[in-house]
Amino acid sequence: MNELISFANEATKLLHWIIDFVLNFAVNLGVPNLINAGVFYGIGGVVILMALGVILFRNIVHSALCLTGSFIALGCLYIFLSAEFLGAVEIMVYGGAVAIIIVMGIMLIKRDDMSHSNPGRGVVAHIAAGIVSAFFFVSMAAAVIMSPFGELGEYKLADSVTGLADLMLTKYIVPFEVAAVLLLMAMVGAIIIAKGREADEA
Amino acid sequence: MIDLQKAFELVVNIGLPHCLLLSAVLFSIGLFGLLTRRSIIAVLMCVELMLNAVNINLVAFNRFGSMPDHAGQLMAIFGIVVAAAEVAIGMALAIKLYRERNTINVDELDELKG
Amino acid sequence: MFDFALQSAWLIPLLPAIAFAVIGLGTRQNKQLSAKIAIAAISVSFVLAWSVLGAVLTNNITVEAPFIAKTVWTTIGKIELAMGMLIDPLTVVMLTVVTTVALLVEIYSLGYMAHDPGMGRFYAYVSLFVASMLGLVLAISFFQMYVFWELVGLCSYLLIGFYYYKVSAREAAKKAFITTRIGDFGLLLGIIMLQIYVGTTDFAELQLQLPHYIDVSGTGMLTLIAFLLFIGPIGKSGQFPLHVWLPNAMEGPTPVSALIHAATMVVAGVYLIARAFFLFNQIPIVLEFIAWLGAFTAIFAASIAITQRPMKRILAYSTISQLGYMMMALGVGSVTASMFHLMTHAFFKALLFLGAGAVIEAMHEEADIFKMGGLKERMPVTCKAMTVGVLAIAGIPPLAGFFSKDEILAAALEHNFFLFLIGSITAFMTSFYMARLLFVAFYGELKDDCPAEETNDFMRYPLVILAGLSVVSGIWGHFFGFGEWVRFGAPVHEGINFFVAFSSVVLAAAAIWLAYAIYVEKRWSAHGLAARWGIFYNLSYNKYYVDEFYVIVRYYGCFVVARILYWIDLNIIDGAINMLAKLTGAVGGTLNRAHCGSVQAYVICFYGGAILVMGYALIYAYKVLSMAGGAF
Amino acid sequence: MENMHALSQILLFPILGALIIAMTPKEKTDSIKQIALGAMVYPFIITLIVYLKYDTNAGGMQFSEYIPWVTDLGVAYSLGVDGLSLPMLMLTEIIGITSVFSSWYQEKRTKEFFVLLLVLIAGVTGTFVACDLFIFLLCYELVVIPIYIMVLIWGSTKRVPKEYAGIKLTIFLLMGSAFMLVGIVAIYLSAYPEGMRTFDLEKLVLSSRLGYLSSDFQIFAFFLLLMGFGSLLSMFPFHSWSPDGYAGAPTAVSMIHAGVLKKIGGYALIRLGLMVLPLGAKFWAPLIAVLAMMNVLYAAYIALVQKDLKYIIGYSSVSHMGYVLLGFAALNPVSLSGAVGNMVAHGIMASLFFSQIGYVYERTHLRSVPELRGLSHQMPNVSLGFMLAGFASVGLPGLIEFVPEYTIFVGSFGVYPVISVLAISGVVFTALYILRMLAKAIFGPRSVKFDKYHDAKGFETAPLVFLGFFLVILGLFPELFMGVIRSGITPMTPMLEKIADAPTIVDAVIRYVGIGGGLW
Repeated sequence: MNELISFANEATKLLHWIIDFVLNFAVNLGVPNLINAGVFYGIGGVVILMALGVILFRNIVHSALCLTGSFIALGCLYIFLSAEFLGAVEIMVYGGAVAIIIVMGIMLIKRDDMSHSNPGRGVVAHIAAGIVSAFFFVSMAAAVIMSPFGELGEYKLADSVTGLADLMLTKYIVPFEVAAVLLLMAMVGAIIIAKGREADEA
Repeated sequence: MIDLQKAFELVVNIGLPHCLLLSAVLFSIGLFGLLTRRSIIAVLMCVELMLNAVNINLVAFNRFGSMPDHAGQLMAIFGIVVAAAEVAIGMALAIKLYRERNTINVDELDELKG
Repeated sequence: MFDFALQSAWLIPLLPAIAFAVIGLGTRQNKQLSAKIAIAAISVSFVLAWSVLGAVLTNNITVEAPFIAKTVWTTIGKIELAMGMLIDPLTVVMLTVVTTVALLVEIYSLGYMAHDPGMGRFYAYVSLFVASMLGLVLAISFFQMYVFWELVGLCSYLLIGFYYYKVSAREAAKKAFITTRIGDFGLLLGIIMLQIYVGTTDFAELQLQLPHYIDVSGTGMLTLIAFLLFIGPIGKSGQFPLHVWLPNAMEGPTPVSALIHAATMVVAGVYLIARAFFLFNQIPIVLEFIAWLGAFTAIFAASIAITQRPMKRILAYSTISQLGYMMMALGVGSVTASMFHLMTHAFFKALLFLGAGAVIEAMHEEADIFKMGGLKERMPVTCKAMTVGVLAIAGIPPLAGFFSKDEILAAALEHNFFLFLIGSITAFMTSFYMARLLFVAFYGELKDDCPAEETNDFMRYPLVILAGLSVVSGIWGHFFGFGEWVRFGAPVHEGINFFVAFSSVVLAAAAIWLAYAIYVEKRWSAHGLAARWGIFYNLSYNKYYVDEFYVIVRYYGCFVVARILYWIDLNIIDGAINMLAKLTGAVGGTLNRAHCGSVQAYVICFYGGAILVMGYALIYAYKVLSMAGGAF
Repeated sequence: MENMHALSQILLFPILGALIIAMTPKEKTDSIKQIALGAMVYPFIITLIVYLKYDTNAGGMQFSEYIPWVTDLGVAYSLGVDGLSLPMLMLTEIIGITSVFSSWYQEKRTKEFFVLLLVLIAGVTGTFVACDLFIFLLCYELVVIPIYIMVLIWGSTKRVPKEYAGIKLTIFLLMGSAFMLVGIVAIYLSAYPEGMRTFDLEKLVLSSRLGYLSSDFQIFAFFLLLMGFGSLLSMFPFHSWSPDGYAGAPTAVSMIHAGVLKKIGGYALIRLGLMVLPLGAKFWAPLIAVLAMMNVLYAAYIALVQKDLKYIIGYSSVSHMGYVLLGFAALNPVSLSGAVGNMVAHGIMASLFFSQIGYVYERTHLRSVPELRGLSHQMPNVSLGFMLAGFASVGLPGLIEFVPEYTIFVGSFGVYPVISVLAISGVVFTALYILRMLAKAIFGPRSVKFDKYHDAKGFETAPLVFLGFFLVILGLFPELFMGVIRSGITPMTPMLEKIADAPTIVDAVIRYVGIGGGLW
């Protein structure tokens, strides 16, 4: 029995050593970074692909679907960037509410053939748009690359819900209230605009 | 010669520039769509993409920035709020437009013509 | 009483002014009440004016020691513009003449205007006129004189245009105002220059400072000033060439012609020069000019009067001629003669005008003397009064005109024989045309359809009173020392110059006989004479075409130039501005095409701009960073 | 009164009235008019009290109010009146209240009309009471918008369409403000170093007095101001907006524009141009004098062949502004007080003219002199108005215009004899066109076609009674306004004496052409 126990201990030690060794090996090889990178590039790839889908699909329902996917992927990205609450908000508000609004809008407007419901403009417009957006991307990228961000500290942030709540209800209470009023006004405005004139209903 | 090790590290060590570049790509895609789509709903969706690109920046700066609080995320939340309001109004306008003019194509709306 | 009147002399112009305000604001609809208010005011002024005369006589106020009271009206910079009253014998003569004639005219108007719906308005205007005229008379400075000078011009305008619904009256009023305005322009300029170069326009101060000024600066500028000052009287007193308004001014009601355009306002120019004689006296060349212009005007107007037919126009040219006489008297240096003639002329010319008014009213607005005739039988009192007036103006002794005209002629003879000659010829012509008027209108045959009847009491009694004044004022003046009292310089009591007296009486008698021979006895045919002297007759009958000349000047000098300027304004100045506007519009139109209305095109432009800005910022940042030691 | 914020009340009460009217239902036109009248009567009474309480012996800024606003830029809500601005303020209130009277029968869009009118009056008031250039500019810009809208909606189309008139008026106003803005900003930047900069007028004057503003700068900046304010004052050759604009504008706008708004140009030339930039003013003075003479004669000539009543008065006002400019150009206390006095006089006179023209036009829809004949038969009261204003315009003693005109002549003759003589000859031309107008439109035979129109009665005579009262009273007792003006001008005497020998454009030209003193 004692032997068994000591074997177990030994085995455990060995296991620990193996684990330690593997972990050390992985850390030395930079595996956490690799995982990080894998997650980031995976999520980023999804975001970009979905975004491309939004602008390339001919069927607007597909576009809307891609948009939703892009939002959800973005939510994941936020969680990856340790903004868990924001990620949840993103998925709920964008992936849920906004997507639904858009889909409802599509439903209210397009009832016939959906296959060409998302037409593009002419070739000239595509070329011009391509040039402008490419240049814009280049200039932004150049700005990012040129900027000497240096060694930025990584802080161990408090729990993001608590932190946000603290800020929102203390320092940024006024913008918060304003945002609330804005939402209310947008709601009222949307209803009034979409409702149309009295005469239309009568 | 390119220092392969350094290049590998640059690619693998995810940091602020990566997020910013992702944001730039997303923004540019949104911009391209904004300029080429004819349907007002698609245009609206592209605007949403651009807004989200901005939000990525905010969150990334908050994550990798030098201030140990959540102000960046908060700004992103406000951005989301505004975007939500915007999309609601935008959709309402699109529906209204469709009722009035029976079209939602942007290139047929040229009231701004001087 | 006298002292009170002297201290309260300011009431003399103020009372008619108050009457004007009361009538104008309140009672102008009520004819009788308005007339009563006006007459009451002028009566009190009349009494006060004569009391002031008494005060001047008793208080030993002379030309050298006038009574002055003044108050500051307003101040501009350091210059005090004062209003006040300067009372000396000169003022008193004018005060009494103006108030007397005005009172008589206002009483006369009770009858003359009785059937006119605008009677209230008439009395308001006349009151305003009397107030302004008295203010002018009392003036202590050129400035005050100018103020009231303009106001009497306004009243003249209003009263000439009293029958504003008549186009001729309206045009005559306009002409009067603008013609005198040209004179006023010169006067104003003179006053301003006096203010600037001498430093004051106050008569008393000027009198003190002028010798000093001349010592320092010489008379060069003063000559110019005196000329400019004289332009005012040229306009107001109807001297050639600005006399054209006076005959047209007869469009107003006849009492107005008597009061304003014969007795008082038109002599304001004479009064101004007499008042400022200390200034003109310093500059002989201007005096010479005044004398010759006066003489020319006198003979010029008399030669026109000979051929005119409307009664009032004859009298108007006669007025111009007599004013020329007064100017000539001033020019030869005799303030006494001038003022004396001014006074007597006021009486007999007012008489003549009022008589003419009575006649014209009786003839139902028929003014042509050749359509009258034999009125002696229908209007005996008027006829007698008119005869007195005619004899007075002709200079038949012992009526007023004899003394005053002789004094002028004597002064002229002393100065220059040619002036005397012109004066004598004018006297001859005056006698002739006045006798012509009298003989044609009152003697001769009575026309069958003549509607004339004797006038009513209101109109008759002023005529009688004025006739009386025309008889006695000359004798008074001559024998009670007018010359010692109203004078410039040392007092001289001029006796009658028998050569002058004899020649003028002979000339007057000859002229009257000539008129009698032509128009009563018909020894020569008037038409035959006119035909034989065709050129002269036409020149005279058409007033030497001066009016036509002015029409041309006005048309080409004003309206044609004005049209050209208006064209320039519309097409060049405004055109340049419109061109600028069009250019802007064209540029805008070109740029406008960029606004194709597509939102997406706008977005492209927007981002294109953003890229440019970012590109610039990046390049700038790159430079900064590379200086700081490497971008990457 | 000092601490009762009298000037703020005067400035803000019309705006309050406008707000109340904006909240009144538009059907209640009677209440709207009464509110508008109330909103003008109260400030009028306060202004009257201020005018009477102003201490002319002390002079200077009184009734001052000072509240810092944007301290970084040196902007303050600073109000005050002195001998220059007080008569202009009084004029504004007189004309403001009269313009309400003469718009009493405005039936088209009554509510909007009175809102805009009150805003307009408040803006004009503000320019005169402001002691801070920023407030001055703000109020000036406040004026432009109502004018444009009012011409477009309530204007009338005669020789030129009202749209053209409106845009012309507005463009010139804006052009003025553009030049003015550049000039004011230049002064603002040069007067003090950064950190001490201020828009406060008195401090700017102080800076100029201390010599912080160089002669060259003053010449440049004054030129900008001259372009701006000159075109506002309808200085030749920037005058062509004035007749067209007045002809297109509704009565009240013509009254306010000709009566007071135009005077902002003259007022600001003295207040800002002369007091802050004396050397610049001296430099350009001969040029201004020549242009002023052109104004007087050229406009008087053109008025001679006009047919439309409003055009006659439009050109007449251009002509009278020539006297103001001449008074300014002579740069001595006498002529300057004459210039200010003439602005007051012309304001009252021109608005009386326009109110009477407005009445006639409202009834007969005619403004052309050949078509209007013998109006005095049917409208004696209106004719009285025309005659009063006309004779004031001619410069008749006893009416308001005479003393200022005489003052200007006395002041300017010594400085520019030849130009003055030419300008004085304007009195003859003025008489010509005014009497021509009176003779044709007012006098003459009765024309039956006007029998159906009645004369101004009761309330309709309010403008005539009101303006006529001031026309006569200020004419008979000129000390009432000339005294106040004198108290504003007298403090400038040392400054004027100091610049008396400063170089002018004539000297500059002589130097440039190279003709030495020997030849001259």
